[in-house]
Amino acid sequence: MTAGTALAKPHRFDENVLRNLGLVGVLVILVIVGIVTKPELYSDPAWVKNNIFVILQQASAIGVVTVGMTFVIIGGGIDLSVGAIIALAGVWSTTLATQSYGAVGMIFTALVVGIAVGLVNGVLIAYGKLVPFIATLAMLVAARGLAAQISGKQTQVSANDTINSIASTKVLGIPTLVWILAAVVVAGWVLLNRTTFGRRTVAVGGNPEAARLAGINVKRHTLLLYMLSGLCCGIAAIMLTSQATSAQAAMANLYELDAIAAAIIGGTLLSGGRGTIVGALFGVLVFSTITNLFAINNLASEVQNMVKGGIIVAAVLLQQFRYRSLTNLLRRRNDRDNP
Amino acid sequence: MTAGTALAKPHRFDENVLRNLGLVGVLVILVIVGIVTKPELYSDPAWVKNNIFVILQQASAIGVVTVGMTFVIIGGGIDLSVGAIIALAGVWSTTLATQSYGAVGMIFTALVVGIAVGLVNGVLIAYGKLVPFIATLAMLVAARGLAAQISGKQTQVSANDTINSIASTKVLGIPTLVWILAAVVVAGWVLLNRTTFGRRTVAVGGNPEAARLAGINVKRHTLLLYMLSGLCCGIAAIMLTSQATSAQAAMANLYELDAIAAAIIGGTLLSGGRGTIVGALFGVLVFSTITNLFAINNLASEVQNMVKGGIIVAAVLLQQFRYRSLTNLLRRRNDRDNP
Amino acid sequence: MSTVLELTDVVKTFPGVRALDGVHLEVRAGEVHCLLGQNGAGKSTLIKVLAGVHRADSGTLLWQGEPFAPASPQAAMRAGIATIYQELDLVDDLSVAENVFLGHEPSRAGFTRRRTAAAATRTIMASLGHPEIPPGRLIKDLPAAGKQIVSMARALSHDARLIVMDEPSAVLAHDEVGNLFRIIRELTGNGIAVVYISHRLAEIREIGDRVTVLKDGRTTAAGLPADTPTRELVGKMTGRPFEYDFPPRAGADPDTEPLLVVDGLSRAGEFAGVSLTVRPGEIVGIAGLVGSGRSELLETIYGGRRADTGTVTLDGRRITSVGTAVARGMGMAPEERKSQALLLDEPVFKNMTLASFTGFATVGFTGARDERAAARRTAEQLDLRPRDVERPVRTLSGGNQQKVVVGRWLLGHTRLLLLDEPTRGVDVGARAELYRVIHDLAAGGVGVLLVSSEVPEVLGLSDRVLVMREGRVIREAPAGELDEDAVLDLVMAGSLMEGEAA
Amino acid sequence: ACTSNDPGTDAQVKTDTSDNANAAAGSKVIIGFSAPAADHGWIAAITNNAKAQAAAYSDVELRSVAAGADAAAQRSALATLIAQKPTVIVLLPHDGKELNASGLEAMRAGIPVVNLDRAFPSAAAYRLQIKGDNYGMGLAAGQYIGGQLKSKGVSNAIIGEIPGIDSLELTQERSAGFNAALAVFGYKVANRRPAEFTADSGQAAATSLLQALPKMDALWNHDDDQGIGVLAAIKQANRSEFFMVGGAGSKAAIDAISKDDSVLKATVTYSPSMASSAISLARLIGQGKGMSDLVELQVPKEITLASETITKENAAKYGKLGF
Ligand SMILES: Nc1ncnc2c1ncn2[C@@H]1O[C@H](COP(=O)(O)OP(=O)(O)OP(=O)(O)O)[C@@H](O)[C@H]1O
Ligand SMILES: Nc1ncnc2c1ncn2[C@@H]1O[C@H](COP(=O)(O)OP(=O)(O)OP(=O)(O)O)[C@@H](O)[C@H]1O
Ligand SMILES: [Mg+2]
Ligand SMILES: [Mg+2]
Repeated sequence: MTAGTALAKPHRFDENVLRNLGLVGVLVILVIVGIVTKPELYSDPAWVKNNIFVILQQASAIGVVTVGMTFVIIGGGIDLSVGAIIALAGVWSTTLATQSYGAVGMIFTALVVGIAVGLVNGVLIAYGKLVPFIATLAMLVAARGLAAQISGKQTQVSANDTINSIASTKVLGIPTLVWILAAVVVAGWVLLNRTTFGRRTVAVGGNPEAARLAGINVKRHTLLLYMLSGLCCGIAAIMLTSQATSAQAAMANLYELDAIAAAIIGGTLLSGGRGTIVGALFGVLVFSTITNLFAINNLASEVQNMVKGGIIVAAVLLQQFRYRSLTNLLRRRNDRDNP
Repeated sequence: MTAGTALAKPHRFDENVLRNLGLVGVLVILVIVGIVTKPELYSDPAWVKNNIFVILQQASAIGVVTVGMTFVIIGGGIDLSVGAIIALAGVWSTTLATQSYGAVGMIFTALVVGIAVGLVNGVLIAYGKLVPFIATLAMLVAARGLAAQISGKQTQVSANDTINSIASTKVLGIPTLVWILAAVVVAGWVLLNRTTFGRRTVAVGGNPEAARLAGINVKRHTLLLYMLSGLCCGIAAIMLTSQATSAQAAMANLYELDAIAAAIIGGTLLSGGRGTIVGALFGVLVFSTITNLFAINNLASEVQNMVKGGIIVAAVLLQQFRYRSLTNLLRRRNDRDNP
Repeated sequence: MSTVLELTDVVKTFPGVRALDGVHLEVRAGEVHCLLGQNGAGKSTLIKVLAGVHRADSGTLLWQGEPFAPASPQAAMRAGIATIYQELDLVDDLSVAENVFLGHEPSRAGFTRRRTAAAATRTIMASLGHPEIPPGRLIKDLPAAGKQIVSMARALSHDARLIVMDEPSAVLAHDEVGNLFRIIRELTGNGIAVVYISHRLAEIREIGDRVTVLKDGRTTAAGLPADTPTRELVGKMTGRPFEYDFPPRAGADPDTEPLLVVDGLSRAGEFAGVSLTVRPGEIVGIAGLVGSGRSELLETIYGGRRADTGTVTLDGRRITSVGTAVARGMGMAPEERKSQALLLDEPVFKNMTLASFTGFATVGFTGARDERAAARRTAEQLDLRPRDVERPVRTLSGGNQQKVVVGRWLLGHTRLLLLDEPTRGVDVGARAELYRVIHDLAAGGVGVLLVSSEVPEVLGLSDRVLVMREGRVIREAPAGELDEDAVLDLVMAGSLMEGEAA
Repeated sequence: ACTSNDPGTDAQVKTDTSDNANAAAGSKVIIGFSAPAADHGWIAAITNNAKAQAAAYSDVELRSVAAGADAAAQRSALATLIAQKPTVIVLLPHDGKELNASGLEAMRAGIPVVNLDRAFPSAAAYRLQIKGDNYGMGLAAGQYIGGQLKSKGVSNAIIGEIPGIDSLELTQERSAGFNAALAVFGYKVANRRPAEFTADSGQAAATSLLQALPKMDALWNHDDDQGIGVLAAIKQANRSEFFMVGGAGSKAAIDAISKDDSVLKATVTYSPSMASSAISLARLIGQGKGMSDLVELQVPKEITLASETITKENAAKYGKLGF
């Protein structure tokens, strides 16, 4: 060999897989706690099956939002306006005028509103050079205001049976909402890992200067990321409207915090350039499993909150612990192999 | 000059001053709008003087929190738990047991609770290696839960006249709350710009690895930053308790968003390593002046929100515009001087 | 040979700096055209103008005879100009193949064709002599030299007529540089032009055809033959005739008590059983290949990493953390200045006093005036350009940033200085200054532990040399007893000597 | 118990069992109960009242599930509750329209639902609805203020309003009633600054309002809990040229009214005692009994509590209903 040095070290075990394993461990622990505290419920297989669906359905709308949020964060941004976009899209698609166009009109409206708000976010951030935190915070305030204006601060009931049935029907024995979540997660995974768009997202967030030098249009890409997040919010708006058979300006309150937290717990770097869709999904599932556990144990809300804070911390610590100890293990083995 | 013909020294100092000038411009515009829309109020000097005090008093508690937040963000972190810390400190210091120790006991309790919660945040982040976003989000949830538990979800009235009078008295013609804000801002400015603690903060946030290799104890410093933020929350808790003559678990709702937004608008980099206390103060003042303007014009809340979003965006754009155009101006003049 | 690129009177200003002030450059097909100049002379800025990153304020660019003004990196690449930047421009969380093809990914309907990209990457890697770098490995899992190879692979992945290389050898070890030259010869053999930037004159002699010299953003010599005498080249670069050499040194008194004692230091997977001493006033050099664990060793000695076994003592007192190390008078200039040493947005003086500002402070209040004065003196001592201590470090050229890092430890009461690749990216003139500074420090009683991948530098500067291979010290000898070939033999083959070292 | 810190429970429980046939123990009734997480005195009182009233019956078992922070959380809490098949469900929804589907689901499962306070749009979603009268509350406040000002002969009255969370429908109803009553007297609201049902937000809103209206004749604050902050702001601004009406009827407010030492002269009730009544009626529904004073054999379908106006004159009588 002309060059004496071998520049590739033995492969390190995939960090993301370990992180996700850690989250699966957390989920398993939560389920075990459920079984131990409520054996009478868990002894009924029908109840268990139904409970899994309940958890997944609860995770469905926020899960869809989290997929979009994960893209935005990987791309180096943040979107605080997701909850507000859902409210605006939900309210707009349940006005009497929109409802008169039927289910297709309502879905179309929700998606278009979501994408359009994302477009405004993206333009402000990519071309107006506003800090994403500020631009989307301003959008949060403004979009909720507009939603309140449109709805006259009333809860708008959806009279459309097609929309309302999304939340109550099953396809092949699995709730429709769960199918939607699955479709969005799979699409998000493919988009992130198997398309030029996804790979460029990592570059734009991880090293924007390098992305620019490689000829990527960083601004346009940033714009597209916020539109993608807006689209996910539009989808989530329909899902939530269907669940609540109504929409109002205060709906999806604080979804931004939940989505960001789920993405980060799932291993997405808040500073951009790294993240996984599967991890984000697990993050969402951890949250909705915690909620479920509290519900079946009927914890008082204040106790619930205290315990929840503790669980979040424990989950992240556990996840780190697993990762560290496993890599140590692997390293030691490698050392033994190559003394 | 030996190399690269140096023309002018691009001081960072200038940039901050320009940014702050931009915010002053925004404030001036807001006041002018107030004068134009409500000349009858602005024609009364006593009312104007009082209005300035009202704006400053409304900015006081959030301003104190923002000073702490600015330190945390410059140091490379974020503190989502500030509102919750205020609630916990406020509730704890207004329990009947605490109130029995008088004003000193109440103040002492609020400060100790604030610092203690900051300590927990700091330990989790610096030594537990939790992402600040997640650690303080967990703390947000847990601290509000604990506050609800302690208060039995009731509004706790402060029966202490000394505490209650903080908000209603003046010293040398200026409200006590404004003095407190001024003291915290001045102390924060000195701490950031004139002490080794401030230098370490910038280093730790700007490049933690470089700080570590220069012999700075990054972990201990990070811990201290969260304790500082907790201390500011303790002070703010007393200020808010005094204003509302009571405390409850839901108080200081969403203060985290306001404080972060004010810090960022004031020129603090969300990724750490750069920020100014004066800018943060102006950020807070912009927000409370907007609120004041809306109030005297009796804007409906939904319109208010839409306009507020627009003003935030406009303020940041204006600020950037001023900064850019002024530097361009300077550059052009320099070029002319040294052809 | 035909001219492919011709620049006349190119000017580029940044806020406060005229980085290019009338540059002429003429590059022919199939030649290696070297750019020489001191740190901050404008070399990187020039190639960024070529690559479409910056736009020239004025001047003319002719590319294959046509006027040319690339508006974006993509436009330059499309025109056939590929660039290897001085600062690594890779994305940590993308794989090798994804980095190579970033921006021009093989794809079908937006879906990446991973197998095609991997195969193409494997081919390029093989042609670069590194078939062991897997296309699927993440960049963050590669050592610095591996990253440099990927940067090169990226430039080769474009079908370029001109490849610009900005200090590609700075992070490469000796053997890698030979490999790089082999590739450059293959390229030029195919009629591709190469613009090559390096501060190592020996490299320029070996690979270059012609040389253009920049000084203060101006061309002072265009198209000189590569074998122009050193004295003349350095004269064009610095404005004064100037050559450096390693002046003879008295060395430390062998009877003095050692200042630093490292005993049996090990860290799993990095280095094992390292013992060494440094006496006051002694310069100890560590030679070895890239990846032989020298940086980790230095950081562990400095207290920045926890040793698995072994002890480090300074003056008989244990060093357990960076804090104690700095307090007891140790200093370290780490290998990667941007990520490990500098606050890029802070002014020069605050970077220089980063480890000593507490010393300037009274009861916690900083003494900014004293800091500035001290930083100004140090800037003088190191010949920092521009000599402005208020300027954010980000706007300094690479070599000058390195001077700031070294300058940091001239300010405190440093008694033992650990230097990791101190002259990486530093120009000839500044390099001589740094050597002089290191000598002065040693003469003043400071102990120096030096890591460098440039063997002549280690041999020339040090009193005593340790040779490391795969995390172990395989030879220790006074510098006078070793020569360059012997050291290279040791680090590469090494087998003959192994018994001796054990 | 709302605004004082005393630990004793002083829930609004009806324990008078004399000569009431319905009071006699009957068949066992399991009442499932769900109300939003209480971060506010009124909702805390709702939960306390329900628990205390249930405890007063030997034949009632209360299964209370915390409903979390929003409608979605409450939906899933109800799903688990329905699965446990209680006899009756008493439910204070986050939002009637958003939880309509849950009401329907329970009714379909054969569990009668008692909707507390926030109506379901579909009548099939509940067996009994018992609620306060938000519109009537605004109406009462408007009538009191209008009457007072009229009697003082104020023609161009400057009236302020501090509602609670403005995006809630109940806030809209209260304001609508208030405006309608004022219109009768030819008055209108000069400025309106919403708060968030907390004392500190009440203080901030009131400070803004007082600054915007340097002279004022009357003020309606929708909620006595946030009223603590409103009163503090008024004191801090040294203002007393107007009178104030509160809302809901907390103990502290009633005390202040009877002492008559502040601008607070009246409050219009929206009593959490409805939770106690809801438990009593849910028990009757579970046992198939009617209300003894009514001729009908079953509990009626809808009960709306009247909003009463508490003033210095009648404060003593309402003292025990304050929460
Ligand atoms: N983005 C920028 N903003 C301001 N000044 C800059 C910028 N980039 C470069 N400069 C300045 O332009 C001059 C030329 O820098 P350049 O990086 O081209 O030098 P160089 O010859 O490549 O030096 P080195 O050998 O150290 O890499 C320097 O004075 C540098 O400080
Ligand atoms: N955590 C890590 N993950 C992946 N690679 C690592 C890690 N730590 C170190 N390395 C790599 O392992 C190698 C260890 O060698 P080290 O940096 O000590 O070499 P060196 O002898 O100092 O060479 P150089 O001349 O590059 O400084 C480095 O190339 C480094 O990039
Ligand atoms: Mg350069
Ligand atoms: Mg190294």
